Amino acid sequence: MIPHAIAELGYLVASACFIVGLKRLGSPATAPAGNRLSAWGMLIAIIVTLLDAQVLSWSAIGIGMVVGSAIGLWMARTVQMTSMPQLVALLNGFGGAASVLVAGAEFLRAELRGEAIPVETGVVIQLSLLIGAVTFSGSMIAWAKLQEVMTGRAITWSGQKFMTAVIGLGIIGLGGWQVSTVAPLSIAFYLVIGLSLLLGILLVIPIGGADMPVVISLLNSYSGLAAAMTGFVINNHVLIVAGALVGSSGIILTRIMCKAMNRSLANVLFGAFGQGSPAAAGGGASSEGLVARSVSVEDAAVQLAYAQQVIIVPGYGLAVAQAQHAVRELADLIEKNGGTVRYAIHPVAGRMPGHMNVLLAEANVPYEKLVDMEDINPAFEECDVALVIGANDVVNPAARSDPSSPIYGMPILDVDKARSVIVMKRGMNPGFAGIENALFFHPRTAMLFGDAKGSLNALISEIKTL
Amino acid sequence: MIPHAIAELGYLVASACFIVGLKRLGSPATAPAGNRLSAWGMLIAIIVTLLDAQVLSWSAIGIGMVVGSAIGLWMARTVQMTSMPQLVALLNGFGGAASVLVAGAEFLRAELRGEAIPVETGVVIQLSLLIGAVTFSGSMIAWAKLQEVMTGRAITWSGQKFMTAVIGLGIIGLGGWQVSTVAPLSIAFYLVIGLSLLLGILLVIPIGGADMPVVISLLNSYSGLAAAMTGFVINNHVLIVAGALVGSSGIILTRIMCKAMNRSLANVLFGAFGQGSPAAAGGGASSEGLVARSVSVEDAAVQLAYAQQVIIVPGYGLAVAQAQHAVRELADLIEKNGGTVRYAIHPVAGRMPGHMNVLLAEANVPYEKLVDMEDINPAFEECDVALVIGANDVVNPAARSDPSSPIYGMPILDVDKARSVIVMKRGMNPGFAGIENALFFHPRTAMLFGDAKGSLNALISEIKTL
Amino acid sequence: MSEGIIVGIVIFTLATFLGFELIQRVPSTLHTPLMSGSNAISGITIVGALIVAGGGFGWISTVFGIGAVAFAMMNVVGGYAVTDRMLRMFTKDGGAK
Amino acid sequence: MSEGIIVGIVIFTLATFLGFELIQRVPSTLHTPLMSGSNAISGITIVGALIVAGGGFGWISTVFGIGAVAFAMMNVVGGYAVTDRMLRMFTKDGGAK
Amino acid sequence: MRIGVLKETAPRERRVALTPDAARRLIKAGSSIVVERGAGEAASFPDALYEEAGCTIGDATAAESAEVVVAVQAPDPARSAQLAQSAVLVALIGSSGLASLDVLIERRITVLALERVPRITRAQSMDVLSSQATVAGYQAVLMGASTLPRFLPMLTTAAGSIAPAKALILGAGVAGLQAIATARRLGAVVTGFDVRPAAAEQVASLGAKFLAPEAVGTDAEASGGYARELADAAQQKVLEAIAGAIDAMDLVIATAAIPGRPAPLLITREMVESMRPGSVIVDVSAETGGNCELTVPGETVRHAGVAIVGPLNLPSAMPQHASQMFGRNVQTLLDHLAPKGELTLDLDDEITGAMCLAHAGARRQERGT
Amino acid sequence: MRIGVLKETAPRERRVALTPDAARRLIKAGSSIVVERGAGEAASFPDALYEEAGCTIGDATAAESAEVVVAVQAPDPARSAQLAQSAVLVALIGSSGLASLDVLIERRITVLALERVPRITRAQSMDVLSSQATVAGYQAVLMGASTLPRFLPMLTTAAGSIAPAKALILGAGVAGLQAIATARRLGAVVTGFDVRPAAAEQVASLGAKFLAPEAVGTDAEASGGYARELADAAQQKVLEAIAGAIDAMDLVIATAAIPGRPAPLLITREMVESMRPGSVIVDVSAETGGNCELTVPGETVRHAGVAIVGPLNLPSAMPQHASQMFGRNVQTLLDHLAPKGELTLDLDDEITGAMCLAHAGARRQERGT
Ligand SMILES: NC(=O)c1ccc[n+]([C@@H]2O[C@H](COP(=O)([O-])OP(=O)(O)OC[C@H]3O[C@@H](n4cnc5c(N)ncnc54)[C@H](OP(=O)(O)O)[C@@H]3O)[C@@H](O)[C@H]2O)c1
Ligand SMILES: NC(=O)c1ccc[n+]([C@@H]2O[C@H](COP(=O)([O-])OP(=O)(O)OC[C@H]3O[C@@H](n4cnc5c(N)ncnc54)[C@H](OP(=O)(O)O)[C@@H]3O)[C@@H](O)[C@H]2O)c1
Ligand SMILES: NC(=O)c1ccc[n+]([C@@H]2O[C@H](COP(=O)([O-])OP(=O)(O)OC[C@H]3O[C@@H](n4cnc5c(N)ncnc54)[C@H](O)[C@@H]3O)[C@@H](O)[C@H]2O)c1
Ligand SMILES: NC(=O)c1ccc[n+]([C@@H]2O[C@H](COP(=O)([O-])OP(=O)(O)OC[C@H]3O[C@@H](n4cnc5c(N)ncnc54)[C@H](O)[C@@H]3O)[C@@H](O)[C@H]2O)c1
Repeated sequence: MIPHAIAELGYLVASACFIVGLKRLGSPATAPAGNRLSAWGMLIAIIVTLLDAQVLSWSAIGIGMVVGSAIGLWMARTVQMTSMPQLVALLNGFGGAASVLVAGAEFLRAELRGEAIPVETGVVIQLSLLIGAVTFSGSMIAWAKLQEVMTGRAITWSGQKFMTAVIGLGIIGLGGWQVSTVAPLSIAFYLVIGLSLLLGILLVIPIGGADMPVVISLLNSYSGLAAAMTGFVINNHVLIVAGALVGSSGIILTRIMCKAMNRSLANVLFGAFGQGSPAAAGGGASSEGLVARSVSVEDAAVQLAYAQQVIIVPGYGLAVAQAQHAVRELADLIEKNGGTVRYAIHPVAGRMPGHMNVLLAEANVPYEKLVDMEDINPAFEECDVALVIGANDVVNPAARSDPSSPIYGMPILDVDKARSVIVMKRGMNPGFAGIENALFFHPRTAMLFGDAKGSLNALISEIKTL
Repeated sequence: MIPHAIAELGYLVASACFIVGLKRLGSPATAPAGNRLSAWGMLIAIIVTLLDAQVLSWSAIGIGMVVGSAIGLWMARTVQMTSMPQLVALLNGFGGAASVLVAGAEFLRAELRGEAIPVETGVVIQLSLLIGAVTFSGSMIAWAKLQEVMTGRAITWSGQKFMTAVIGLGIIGLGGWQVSTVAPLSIAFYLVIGLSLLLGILLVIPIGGADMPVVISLLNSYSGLAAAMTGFVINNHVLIVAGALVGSSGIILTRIMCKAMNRSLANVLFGAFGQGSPAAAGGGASSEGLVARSVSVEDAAVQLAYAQQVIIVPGYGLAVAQAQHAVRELADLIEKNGGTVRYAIHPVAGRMPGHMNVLLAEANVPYEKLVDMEDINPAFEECDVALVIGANDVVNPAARSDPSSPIYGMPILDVDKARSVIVMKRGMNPGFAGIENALFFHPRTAMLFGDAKGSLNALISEIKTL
Repeated sequence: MSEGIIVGIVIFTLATFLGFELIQRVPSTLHTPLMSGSNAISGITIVGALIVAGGGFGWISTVFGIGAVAFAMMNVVGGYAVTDRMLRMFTKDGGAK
Repeated sequence: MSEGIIVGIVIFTLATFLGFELIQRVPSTLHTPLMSGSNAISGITIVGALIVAGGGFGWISTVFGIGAVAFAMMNVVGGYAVTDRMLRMFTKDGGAK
Repeated sequence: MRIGVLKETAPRERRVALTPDAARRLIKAGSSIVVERGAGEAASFPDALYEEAGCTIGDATAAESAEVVVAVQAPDPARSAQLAQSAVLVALIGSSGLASLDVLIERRITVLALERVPRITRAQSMDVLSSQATVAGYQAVLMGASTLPRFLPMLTTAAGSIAPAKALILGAGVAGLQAIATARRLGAVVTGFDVRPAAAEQVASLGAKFLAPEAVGTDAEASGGYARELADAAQQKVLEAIAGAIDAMDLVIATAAIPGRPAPLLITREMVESMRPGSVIVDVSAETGGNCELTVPGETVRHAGVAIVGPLNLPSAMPQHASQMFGRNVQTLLDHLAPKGELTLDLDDEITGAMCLAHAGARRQERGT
Repeated sequence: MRIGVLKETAPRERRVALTPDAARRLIKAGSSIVVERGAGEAASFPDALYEEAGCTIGDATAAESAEVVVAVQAPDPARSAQLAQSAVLVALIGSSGLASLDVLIERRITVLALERVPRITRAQSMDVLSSQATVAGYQAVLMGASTLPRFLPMLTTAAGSIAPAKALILGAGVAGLQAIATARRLGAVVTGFDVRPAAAEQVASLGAKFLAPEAVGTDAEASGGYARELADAAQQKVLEAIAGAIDAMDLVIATAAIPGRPAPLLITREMVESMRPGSVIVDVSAETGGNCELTVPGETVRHAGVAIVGPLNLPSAMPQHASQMFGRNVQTLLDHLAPKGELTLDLDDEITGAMCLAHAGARRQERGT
């Protein structure tokens, strides 16, 4: 037992650790340190609690901690990188569960002692039950979808919205009832938990696998709220602070993620109902056939900023946009970030022999960076991003594969072999040869629509802010 | 009288207004709205207080409010733009004074009633007296310096530091004494106030007029702290929140301002002792004779970003740095911001006839932007910024003024007629003709040292962030 | 140490962190307005002043209180007014950007 | 409404604002680590869990408590560990920037 | 297959149909090549290089007797008579080659006219018109620039400022576009002109201005991006447009052409007289009659202080690279004709068919369509 | 003052000493000008333009009898004898002019040699060497490019890829730097070479590589940025440096010169033989003997497949602008000689003094120092 004041200050220190730690997690350089700092904060919080709270049954605590830590550590160690998101979902769910249990325990204690539950306590207990439970079941579904325990596709049925609404109202009603009738009501208690669990499931089920990361981030923010509510229940500041932090920063992160996937939060949450938004379509491109996937400038920027090998494929569009200077600037930027950039010059790119040479020479691109088709083609496999700027026919796989195509037999740049492809065009118009280009529908291809010069400048300023 | 809970929530709303308002103040677009919002917050806080606190003597309050508002409004209305900083200093001082008075009142009340002052209350009272008083007297000095009631130059004398230190210790000692002997001690009380006032004076007096804005911003942050401390004294959260906000954001703002004036906070506060830092020298250039004033990239960037008429004067240095593409990029940026850019080409700029033409043509600068000496010279008067990039002899006023100069009689570009001049060079080396250039010591000239290409790229990314 | 103070410290800490985060990069044209804007906020002492002045804890407190109220009020009213003036003129040209 | 709750609300509000400010723009490579990192923080419920479990307010509470502690602990330990793992692999390549 | 490379006999012809490099590729593909002695001299490809590449150097008859005979320009009737029965001749036939055509038919020789390679993306690597037009466009500007008594680029010097020269490029085909690019490189302010609407964007894509003839209409564009002759009304509009701009020009490069027809007349005497003394017109189309009324093919005439250059066979002014590109075209064509090293003539093939003028003693199609 | 403009008589000389534009400025300043009939013809400045500018067109004698006589090149002795007593002659005297010098002295004529304008920033606007060297450097590259059987720029086409041509510029003076700039404009990969250490930075400032001769030492630089002759050891080093690089070059522009001395020998026969067939050397210094051993002034010789061009009077190949710049130089000089329209010869003046070869019947200084 230590004086409560000290404990409070200890908690304050812990909170500070969380705050600073969370901030640091935001940028690559400081992230690892940040994570460690917040871990320290957690340790402090735990120790303080153990010293402060009058622990009677160490055994209980001991069991819980040992078991929990063991399992947690094991999972963290054994999971392979590819299934990280699932794991996060799982852990997140546990967090929610913990909140439910704590709030529940408080409730039951009151019930056991036949104590009344003051209104405000009642409210926060209901809230932490609700949010905690939703977080738990929701996260479990998310996990199941990613782990492919269940189908990753969006599951919808008529009346789904209605059902959700009803359950929501039910919970509110029961909650209200409990709060008003100050005496503990077990039925209400268990029903609220049950319905909340159901609600969580209903909220996540109709969302497609592609959007799961966003959903998880959202649930993560919920689990923060749950913790904060628990904080109110047991009237403990560190819970409130940490919980609120996670809650709000979680929302922000979710928004950022949505932006990066260029879709609105709304259309993540109700995407399954409001079908056909670009990215949603993109998610299901392969299944739904020929729909080109468009990409946001932000995402393209990140891709390029972290790419090691970039090959730029200029075409007539680059000339039309007169974007030769912009493209050079972008290349310089990428190289400043430690990547290497080369230009793949197709013999007939543009509208006159040597068209691309003239342009790039004008922008002072060193000759040795311009590589002929034969020499660059093998390099596409190793390249992280192939950036196709206003080129079309010269990167049309039909020339290789489709004997019926008018350009069949013409040697082309094997852009489609690259790890990822970004194509800059104004629209889906064909090129000189006037034929469709399968490359644009390739799963690894992302279209960055707009005038090449504009897009390039946008990319440049975006990368500079990273 | 309203229930205290409501009052608390009212305060919370006020705090929220301050937070959002302050954030909005940070960017041009949202600033006016932000300021209004935080004003609303203040109104709410005041009303809540009047409703909550059991007001006995409305008259007292009435007098104070009417008088205060009247004077405040009058000052705000009548002051002319040029003396804004003084006014801010003045108002800031009043804020500090208020804190002192409140804390003082609390102290005196206790004394009057012969109550003991609990340790923690004692501490915070002492703190708000100290900080408040320092803010007050410091701000007054700052005001006096800017208003030129007293000399703006740094006033220093031997033993100044020592004196400051002694007084500081004195205050701490007295404070400690008061706190330890729980009963109120008027001597200590008045002494602390007196010494603190003195301390404030001592801290600001040795600082030069040029640095006053930074000092004011620092004092502003102090006044925030003072308010927060007062909050502790009367145990009121809105004071703590608002005070802390101002306190910390004030520190950040101060740092930003220092950065913009490219000098460290330390060398603002002790600049007068540690003489001769670039900007300090800059401040007194004219008085101390030939010292070129160097400028930070940030400042140059702001200048260019908001300039309407920019004339770029390229010279051999531009060629050596091979910065032709960078300069074009910068010009485009300025024009995107609504400025107009022209290039003044001197007949013998560079090392071969047409040297500049070759360079700029390479960077695709449209011919019509290149203006001959005769045609551009009259335009310098109207131009906001003349950007001299690696040119020297061709902008050397000696050619006009100094018959003894080897280049006397050569027509030159009248850069020195421009409203402001930024010169990019690596150092102070002379040009081809091997002679010193008075332009660099011209009061309106600022030197941006470093390789032209580097500086230009720095400028570009800086302007983009504005 | 009283609960009140501790809570105060917690709140103080959070608000301080918040203050650090709120302001990131400000174009120098905004430095002065921002300064005087936040200065106006620090006029929140008015609350304290009102309580003291209105409390009627004997004449000294009241005198002090009145002074405090007056000073604080100047800070508040003057601060907001002048900031508004600066910003209005600023929005004319800088608003473009 | 009890003072405690009010203070709680004040603190909650401030922390929320802080949370909004803390994270500005994050390269997508950091999205997952950041998510799991903050998720680990939400494991703070462990504090509540410990109090409940240790409090010995009858067996139900204790059982619930143990469960809560276990869950929370998984969240905490697992969360931090896995985040650390992600970040370590990340720093290899992305660290350049 | 056995390939024979002839030494060009036509006056001013300095190119060679196969370069050592191209030859090497063919030999690797399984062909054997006889090169007439000194065939590459003028293009600075001495016989030694051919031998290195694995060719055998022989006299005229050796080359003529090959299974496939390649030349830049069709051999004159006398030489044509020397070719082996039912051999294959690959060369530019053009109008000059027509004289030999009967002889060739009578000897049942398969005649593949290089100028008839279809304008399809696939065939671009065999398109000698494109490659040689590229050379022509570049050379034309150099020729104009060195004839011009002025600088092309802008120059601000102690001896006064030199305004950039204004250049007008008539016809924005392959040659025209290359001319635009080269003139811009040299710093001239370039304006392009063409009747094909598509040309506007192409000219702009090289950073040059486009002079739009009002309402010539899309009918100006024929298949393969070629232009067709204009109705008089349209032609009038074109002339007006040019007249309105040409008087301000220092350098005019005229590349307008219509396949199989005489070059369109775009510059009248009046226009020339409206130009400043010292200006220069380079008429790349001189061979097909020229775009300028005053052009004298093969000569430089001066009229009212304006120099009108009528170059013939411009590519030969740059034989080394002209031949290199020509050779690569021929080589890819031969690869196309003999996929696995053995000649297999498929006259239904889109490319071969289009090129074939005569086969098995029969003339295959009317010229100039 | 009365100014007379002579029609050039020297072979190949197409420039004129004053252009209508320059004349107009002088007349505004209060001078009167007589232009010999047809003086500007060759530079495409017909007499009409001069009349517009306010000059009077006269026959030879009219021009010769003027107070100040300006010409590009010094008149031959016969003509010199026609000049008015104690008149002022402004022209390039050079070595060719020396023949006339005695006649001029004997007629007490003040001779101002344009090539002797001091190399000071102030005098740059009168420095005809600079302005004419600028023209020469530009022309030399055009000449080289059109002689070269290759492209200068890199070109990736359906007919194979063309590697950019490699150009070496010897001597990075005014002409050399201009040549570097022009060659780079055309897309060549350019290397510059000079003995003056300062040149390295100047070459780099044009984006070209610099070929540094190891340890020639700073003594290579004389006053006014001119170079001085080298010691044999240094000369050897220079030759080695060039030999090491030249064999890879397609185009060489040689502009190395030393005032008053024969041009330094930089390219030996062996070096030429080490170059690829088809390469081209343009020896701008041909007039002063040439930088290349095989140069024949005024001719283009071919050796081992390499063409060596030895142009004479390059500026005259671009008479219009060459004259415009020349004229501006002369005009500023005359403004300097006659500040307020009236001639006032001040031989102690830094510029006038340096230029004056003969005055009042006396030869003033030894040449070539
Ligand atoms: N090189 C030669 O000598 C030559 C000569 C004649 C013809 N050709 C033919 O031209 C073609 C060259 O292939 P290529 O891939 O270079 O070009 P392309 O196949 O013609 O495709 C160019 C693409 O650029 C896009 N584009 C146009 N303006 C743009 C702008 N401002 N910003 C962004 N995108 C823009 C267009 O799509 P959107 O409209 O949707 O933006 C178009 O699909 C070949 O078919 C070749 O045979 C070549
Ligand atoms: N145009 C011609 O035909 C010709 C020919 C020969 C001589 N000149 C003479 O050259 C001079 C030309 O005048 P100018 O003003 O153009 O050039 P300048 O007077 O020679 O001055 C150039 C300045 O650029 C600075 N500089 C050099 N490298 C730099 C870099 N990388 N980044 C930033 N600054 C750099 C140098 O100062 P730091 O070292 O301190 O950076 C130097 O003071 C005239 O005197 C003219 O007479 C001209
Ligand atoms: N797809 C391919 O493989 C391929 C290859 C090469 C060229 N092309 C295209 O073919 C087109 C023509 O090529 P080309 O240069 O061989 O054509 P060309 O040499 O036959 O004619 C040159 C130019 O003259 C223009 N012209 C004709 N009459 C005119 C008039 N009255 N006024 C003004 N201009 C006139 C034509 O439009 C053409 O652009 C170009 O668009 C080129 O891009 C396509
Ligand atoms: N300040 C001025 O007013 C002004 C005006 C014009 C030129 N200049 C300077 O004068 C200098 C020379 O001008 P220029 O072109 O009339 O000189 P130039 O014509 O006499 O000589 C041309 C170049 O040949 C070089 N050279 C001499 N011997 C050589 C050798 N053995 N090997 C290689 N190179 C050799 C010289 O260094 C010079 O750069 C240049 O630096 C130029 O910038 C100054």
